[in-house]
Amino acid sequence: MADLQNSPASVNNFCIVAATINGSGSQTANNVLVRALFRMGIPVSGKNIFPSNIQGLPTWFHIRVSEAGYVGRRDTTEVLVALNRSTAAQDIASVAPGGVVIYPTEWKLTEDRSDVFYYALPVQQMAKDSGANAELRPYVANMVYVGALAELLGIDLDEIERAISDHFGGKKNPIALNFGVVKAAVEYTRQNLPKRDSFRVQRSDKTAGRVMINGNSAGAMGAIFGGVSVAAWYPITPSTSLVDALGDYAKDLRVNKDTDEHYYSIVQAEDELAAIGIVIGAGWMGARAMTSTSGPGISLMTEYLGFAYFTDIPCVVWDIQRMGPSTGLPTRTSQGDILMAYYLGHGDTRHVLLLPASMEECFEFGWRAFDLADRLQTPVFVMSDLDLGMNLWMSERFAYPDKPFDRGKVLSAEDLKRLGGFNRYSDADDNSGVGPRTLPGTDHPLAAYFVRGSGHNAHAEYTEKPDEWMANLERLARKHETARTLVPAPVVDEVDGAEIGIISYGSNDPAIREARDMLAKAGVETSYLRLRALPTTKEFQTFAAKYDRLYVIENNFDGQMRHILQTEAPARANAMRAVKLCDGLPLTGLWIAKTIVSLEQER
Amino acid sequence: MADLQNSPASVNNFCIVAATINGSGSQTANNVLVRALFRMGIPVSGKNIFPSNIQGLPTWFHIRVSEAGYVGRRDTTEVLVALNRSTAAQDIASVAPGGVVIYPTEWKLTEDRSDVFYYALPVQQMAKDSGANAELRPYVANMVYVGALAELLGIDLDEIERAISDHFGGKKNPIALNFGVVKAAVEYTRQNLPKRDSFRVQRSDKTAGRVMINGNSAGAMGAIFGGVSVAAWYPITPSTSLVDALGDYAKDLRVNKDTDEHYYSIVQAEDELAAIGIVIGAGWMGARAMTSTSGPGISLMTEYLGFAYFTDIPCVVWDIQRMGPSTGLPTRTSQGDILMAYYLGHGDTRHVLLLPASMEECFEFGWRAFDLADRLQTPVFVMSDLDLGMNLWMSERFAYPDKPFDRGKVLSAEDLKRLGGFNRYSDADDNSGVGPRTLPGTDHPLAAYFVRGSGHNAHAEYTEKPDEWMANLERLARKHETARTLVPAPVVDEVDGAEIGIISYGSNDPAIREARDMLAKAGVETSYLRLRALPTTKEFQTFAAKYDRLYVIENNFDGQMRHILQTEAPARANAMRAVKLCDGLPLTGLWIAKTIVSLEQER
Amino acid sequence: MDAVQQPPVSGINVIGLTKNDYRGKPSTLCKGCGHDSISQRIISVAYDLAIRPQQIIKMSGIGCSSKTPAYFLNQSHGFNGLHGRMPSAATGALLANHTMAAIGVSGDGDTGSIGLGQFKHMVRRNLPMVYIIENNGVYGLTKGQFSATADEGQRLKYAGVNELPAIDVCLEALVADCGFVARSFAGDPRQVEQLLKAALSHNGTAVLDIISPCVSFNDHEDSTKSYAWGKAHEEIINEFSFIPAREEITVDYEEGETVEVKMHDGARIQLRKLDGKHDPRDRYAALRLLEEAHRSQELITGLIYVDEGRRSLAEREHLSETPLAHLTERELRPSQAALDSLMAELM
Amino acid sequence: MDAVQQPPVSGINVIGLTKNDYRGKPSTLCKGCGHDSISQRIISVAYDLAIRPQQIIKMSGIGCSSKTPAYFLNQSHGFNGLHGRMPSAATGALLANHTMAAIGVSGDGDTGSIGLGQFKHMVRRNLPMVYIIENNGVYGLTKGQFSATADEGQRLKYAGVNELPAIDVCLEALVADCGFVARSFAGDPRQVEQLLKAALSHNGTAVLDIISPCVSFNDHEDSTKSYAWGKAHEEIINEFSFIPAREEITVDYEEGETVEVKMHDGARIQLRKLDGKHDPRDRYAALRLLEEAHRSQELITGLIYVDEGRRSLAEREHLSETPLAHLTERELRPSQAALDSLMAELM
Ligand SMILES: Cc1ncc(C[n+]2csc(CCOP(=O)(O)OP(=O)(O)O)c2C)c(N)n1
Ligand SMILES: Cc1ncc(C[n+]2csc(CCOP(=O)(O)OP(=O)(O)O)c2C)c(N)n1
Ligand code: SF4
Ligand code: SF4
Ligand SMILES: [Mg+2]
Ligand SMILES: [Mg+2]
Repeated sequence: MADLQNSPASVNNFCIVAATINGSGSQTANNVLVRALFRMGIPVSGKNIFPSNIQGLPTWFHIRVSEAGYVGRRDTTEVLVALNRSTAAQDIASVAPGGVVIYPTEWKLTEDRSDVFYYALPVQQMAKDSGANAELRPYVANMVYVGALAELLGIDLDEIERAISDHFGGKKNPIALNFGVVKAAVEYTRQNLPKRDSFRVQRSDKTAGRVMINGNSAGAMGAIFGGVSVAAWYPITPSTSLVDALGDYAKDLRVNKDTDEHYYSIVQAEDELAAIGIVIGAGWMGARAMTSTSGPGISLMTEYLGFAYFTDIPCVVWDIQRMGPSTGLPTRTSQGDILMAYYLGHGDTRHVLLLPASMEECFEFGWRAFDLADRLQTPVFVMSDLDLGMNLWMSERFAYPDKPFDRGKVLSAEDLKRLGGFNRYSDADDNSGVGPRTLPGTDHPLAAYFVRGSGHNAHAEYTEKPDEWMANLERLARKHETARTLVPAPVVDEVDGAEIGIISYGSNDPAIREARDMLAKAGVETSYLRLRALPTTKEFQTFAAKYDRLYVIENNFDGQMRHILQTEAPARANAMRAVKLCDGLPLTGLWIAKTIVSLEQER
Repeated sequence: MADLQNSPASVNNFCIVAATINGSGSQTANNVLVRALFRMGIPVSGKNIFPSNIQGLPTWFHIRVSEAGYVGRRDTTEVLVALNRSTAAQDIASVAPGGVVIYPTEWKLTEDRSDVFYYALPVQQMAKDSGANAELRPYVANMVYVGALAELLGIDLDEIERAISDHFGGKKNPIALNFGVVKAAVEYTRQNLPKRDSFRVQRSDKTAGRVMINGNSAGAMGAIFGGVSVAAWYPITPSTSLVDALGDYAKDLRVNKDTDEHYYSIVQAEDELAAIGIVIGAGWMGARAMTSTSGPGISLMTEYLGFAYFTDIPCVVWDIQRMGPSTGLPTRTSQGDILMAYYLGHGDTRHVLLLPASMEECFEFGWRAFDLADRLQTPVFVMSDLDLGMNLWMSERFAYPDKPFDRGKVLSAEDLKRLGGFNRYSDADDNSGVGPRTLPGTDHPLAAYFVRGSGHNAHAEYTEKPDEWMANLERLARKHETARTLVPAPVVDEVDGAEIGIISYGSNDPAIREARDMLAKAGVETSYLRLRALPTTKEFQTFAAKYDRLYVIENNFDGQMRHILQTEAPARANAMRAVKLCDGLPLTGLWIAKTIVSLEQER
Repeated sequence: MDAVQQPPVSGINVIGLTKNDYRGKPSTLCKGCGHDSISQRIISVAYDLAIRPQQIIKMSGIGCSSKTPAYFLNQSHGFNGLHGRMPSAATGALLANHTMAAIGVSGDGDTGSIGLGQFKHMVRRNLPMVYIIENNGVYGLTKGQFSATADEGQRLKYAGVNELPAIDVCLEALVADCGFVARSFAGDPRQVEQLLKAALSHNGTAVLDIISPCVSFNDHEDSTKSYAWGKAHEEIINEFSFIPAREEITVDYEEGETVEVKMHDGARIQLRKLDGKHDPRDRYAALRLLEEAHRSQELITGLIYVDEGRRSLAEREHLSETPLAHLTERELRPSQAALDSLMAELM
Repeated sequence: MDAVQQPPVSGINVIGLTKNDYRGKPSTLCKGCGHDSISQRIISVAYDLAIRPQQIIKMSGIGCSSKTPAYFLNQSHGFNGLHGRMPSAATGALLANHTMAAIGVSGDGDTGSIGLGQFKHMVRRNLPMVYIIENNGVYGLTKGQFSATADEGQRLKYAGVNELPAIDVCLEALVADCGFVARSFAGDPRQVEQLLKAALSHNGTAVLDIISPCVSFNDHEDSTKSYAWGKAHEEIINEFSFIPAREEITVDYEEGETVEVKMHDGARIQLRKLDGKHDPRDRYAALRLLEEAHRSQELITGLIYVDEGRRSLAEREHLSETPLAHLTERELRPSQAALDSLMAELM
């Protein structure tokens, strides 16, 4: 329907795509551009669509500038930097009419599209002229397009120089070398490539006080402020960079510079079965322990996480979701692990899941997860994804934690003296489903108890008695109800007179905001509930009861969250419709808006 | 409500419970009794409620005789054989008024219940007198209660002798020794223990042509007739006996007596990760391959089964469900792995599950699973449980497979010559979601293809392309729809005018039959749909649409199947109510009937 | 519950605890099981060394052997984890509190089959703990299948003949750079206690392989002869329904001596106790020793290899003196200022 | 796709195939990666030995190394399984068809870290396959973390200093009773091809540990000096965004010789090629050899141990001559009569 379209491309509103070969060093150039634009006050986002190998395959970096502040993926390309010969044809074909194509003169390309503007630069020649040694030329070559874009779009050169200098930590030579290439490219463009297209940027004030970061760094930072002291992991894309960041922050913030004492330990385990075992052992001992992994790792952690659930051991598990099933697409995003994580483990299990949708939430849930895990004495999952975790996002500055650590029900030797004992798995005091625990080492003859994944009663003794067994399952069910009252409530935005309720979670948020604006323009009002956790809370029930049609928007194939919500609100199960796509890319506002409209028309 | 009760105990209608210590050899005695009763033409079932250790803990063996043919668990005990001092008090307390207590004179028990009939026998003395060597005395002592029960209840001595002789494979000495003790006990009882209670058995004709077997043996037999040739496993209760039986049958039926060639291979792997890897490797190579495990094993198989799902490799997985979460109660039954198995694996996965409810179905699904797996090129789960798998059930004789092997879409070298090639993951020919496969070794230059858990297109080439990725997921979704048309349809028993629809599956069936009779007597008519597989079929949709209230009966805590059905028929989600219990014991008819009635009254 | 009751004892040790304070719940293992005698040794040693039970954690996997931590040191926290995955949990526990002493109990299946990978990597990290393998060559709790340490050619009624070479857990530990490798026999109280004491004083992974006969799952030759314990029998019932009570097997022999021990099934094993001639500091000699024993089908008992030189995991990690598990918000949560400067870097 | 293209060659072998018939898809590995040269060796050897591609299965786990089966023998079925779990899939495949020859390619992480347990148990079963470990001491595909075979004390820019002792996969194979243990260097075509041919003719598990330098993940000392490749750099970007093109490292040295090889990062390794003096039939000599090399930080190359004596898995299993995968309903489904008699036993 004609009404639905991307806001017309223009000043501060278009998408630059740099199509390169991975391993060629273009990331530096892309980051310099993003940072420069950001510092010009223009809302911007950077998404890297990269292959699952190390060198030689196609990579696309999407830089979206949006005065309106839309940072979700935009499904049109207005400005293409074509540096990958092998994909040039499709890349150029994908450019929107009126768009821009920048490419190396050396290609001797026949410029066969009349509806786009071509700009050819002697990329290799300029790299040669830069004076860089042969090995580094392909790397500095990327600075050529930085310069060309700067000139053509009007990106502030000082900001670019600043970004380059930050990038190289102020080191003179590399700054001089790279910025030299940029300036040469600017000069060349000015002399030889008169501006013909209509795209440009201009300073704005939309990013003041904001930061740019990726979700894995934000989550790691959150974990540090949440008091993580033991992390065990096994490398896997796209979660590796979370643990890398954790290590970087820990080195700065958790080492006693005088004594070289480390107030943390990060262990690269031999695999994920061991990683989660380490985390659970540490959680039992009383440390705040976490791991970060992705789908295949969660699959391998299934048995031990079921154990922790059943033995009431706190820990935090980050799942940076990538595309499954199986090895799937390791470098593409998805929300495909929701069902598995929620029900993870044999026997009756339902876990606590946090669903961050922004950098702020990656940080906040990063620390809050530990309070929840300790309070509920259970594994807490933080379900991020590759788009959130590895891409560059604009964000408000993070808010310092608003409350001290909550270690939950932990009894000291003094408590035991006072109480004359304790029942590990009894919640008699508050029916919260959580019993008191003691940490190993607690200096009292009655402190010890025995952890086992087999049947146990309120006193942590082995049992096969049907009534004791049932009592324990009922306690765990009470805990699940308690979780509903403790997890972050959904964020709800209701519009009077809207008949449509949109329900979603996680990284879909920016695209949904954009879609709702498009729909509103097209006269379709929508209310929106963004889940921030499972189990669901009362706010969800209220919202679900209120709207005639409920569209559950997800970046997976089966509509996994919808399946869970249908069991949480059976009376509304039939009103819930799946708006789902699973192609490895973040959802776009336009696709969401179009899909909802067509589903509305089907009625 | 007064109307609901077990049919009053009387002739051929009561439950014998032998309370012993495990490792004491009472199983022989129990099996002899079951077999003798069975051969007297009386419907009988034997359920062993045993502990998770090897020697010294309490064990209860339930022998139910039921002229009416109810073989589910009966929740009253009419005749108790008390041989375990440590549980004697509770055991005796559990006997129904008017019931019988048999115990060893040596206990010097004070017979303090006036509403039961006590019979004391000099058990140890008789074992001594038997002439058995000291080590074996505790074992033969069990024959004492066989004799006492024979005399008191009127069990045919010839049948007992025959059962003993079968048990010991016709070997003279043990038969003489054991039957000698039986006769002595009969004699002693006749002389010293005049019959006072009202329980007895009498010959009937209800078991003619039937057999007695356990589900693990039936399933193993089915697998043999289904053509299994590779089995890999790791020991775990209660699934071990399935592989043991498989080995026994294979030795008899699959060894070339002349050449000693084995037409099978059974490998005890180092763990479940390896077991399933072996099975999947064999399935890829073209063998009919299976494993048998229980909850913890399924958890460990998660990653590889997701791989097989995504690479279209056929295999069969038996899950003999035991009580979870975690190690849980290894020797107690449950239906707690339904949700996990259905959604097993990260990313979007929904598997094919078969749900046997009887010995016939354990056998039938045992062979049919391989045809389904080959036809659908996917793992097929057979969800049995400890009650079905390890307990003794009456059954019709098994029907010989009604169709030849279906190996599905397998291309030979000749086919390839004719076709000039093939597309491994294209279902263009029939849109079934299943593509043609070749087996390694196929002698044609175009036979080879490359199996990978990463993104692949219709030609089995690596891809990260969004459209090719989606096309493959859509193909797998088509396969799931095809599965609906191929899996065993539900068994439906509809009653005119019934407002209540009962939905259940698996080992709950006998208890449900009994419950429906009780309800009918109480004036509550019910229709009944027994699921025999997931995904659901059209019959389920019809049934779900038809009844006002749908009671989903399960032996787990969360009502797992109900959750799945609510997503399969969202319009009826709210009509589905959970009738669930999860105490480690098989459901009883009385509990089911009472629960449904009280839920009906709540309305 | 009809279980092995332990006779009470009088007397107190230097920290004022009686031996009873070191006991556990009544064992539910089979009468005469080697595992129970090992539990008794742990109790005695802990009592003799006057260890504070609160300073110990008991770790185990799954199996009859792995149940035993419930049967000793009631006043110590216990963690009965997953089958074959105890080493990882122990690693996490000791990282979180490096001041605790850990006693791990595993079985040959738990360590040699499903757990081999975690076992090797634990040794490689030199996790400071006493790791006991109660080695009976079978899966006891699942009723008598062969484990990876069963001897090639061995015959069991249930499992038939073992076609695979045995894994030598001592050799595996040694090549994984283990700093303490020893072997003993459950029925040799003196040696087991000596080695336990040495292991407890070792700073790093101390692997103690203790041959511990399973009384229940071996071929009752005798009984089968007099007694038709045939296939028909097994087919009908799904468990070994009868476990005759057995006596514990004990031995007493001197350094340098070799004894032949008759197992419950009539099978025989050769034990050779090391003497002064063997230098346990020579890794290479230890390798040769095990290789020769491997050939001569002997089981070497005693301290096979020791190297105090390796840094333990805790040391390598530069762990703070205060256990990580005891750190408070003060050490763990950076300041507002720290957050501000992190934010500044990202603007 | 911009990938390593292989020059076409002329000439046909005795079964009438050209070398091209043994090639695979274009490699997508980094230029100069040692793994690619190993793929070339496999292609040459298969061509020289005139192996029917249809008689081969290619097995692998996950990693850059495990991708390589896609880059050779296009006409052979390939199975790129799960990380560390290839041995089990290979076991199933060869049980199902024992007439196939299997070439497995794994990495040091795939085999030494996550896969150590399956690797050891495969060797123990003596699964008849050539098992190649393309050993670079790092996790290539996940960008440069240490694997379990990295040398203690080694330093990588990404991963810092490796604090753990290296696992020697040859030693691990040896103590697991492997019947063929060899080591080579990816840049030594002659030796790699010799050993590949020997391995292919071995009936049982043939472990071939091939040192295969990773050109991408090591410390570019040079560049960092001239070029601020510092922490700030890494923080901003989540991948090593720039992989300079490298030359493959090759060596050529004689039996008995020792050469020092300079890695891309300037680090040096010592290779010593075995000569006639070493008797590869002496398991004990092999142990000593590896133990000494371990001490002297040398890498022994050549055939370290061979024992043709062990029965392979297929033999132990008494597999029917016809592969199980090819058996038909005739052999596999018992008759109605058989079912009847089974039923009769149960009445
Ligand atoms: C994942 C998993 N697989 C299988 C089992 C079943 N299981 C329990 S104990 C055991 C073997 C124990 O053998 P071992 O470690 O030698 O101990 P033992 O009983 O002989 O002392 C097995 C396979 C389990 N508990 N968990
Ligand atoms: C279960 C699982 N965990 C983690 C990963 C991520 N991963 C892919 S390759 C790899 C390491 C590969 O290292 P190596 O085997 O040495 O191969 P290389 O790339 O060095 O050749 C890892 C950890 C995975 N694919 N699966
Ligand atoms: S089965 Fe064997 S190992 Fe287990 S308790 Fe009995 S004797 Fe011990
Ligand atoms: S990263 Fe290393 S191992 Fe992987 S392809 Fe590149 S050079 Fe080879
Ligand atoms: Mg054992
Ligand atoms: Mg590697």
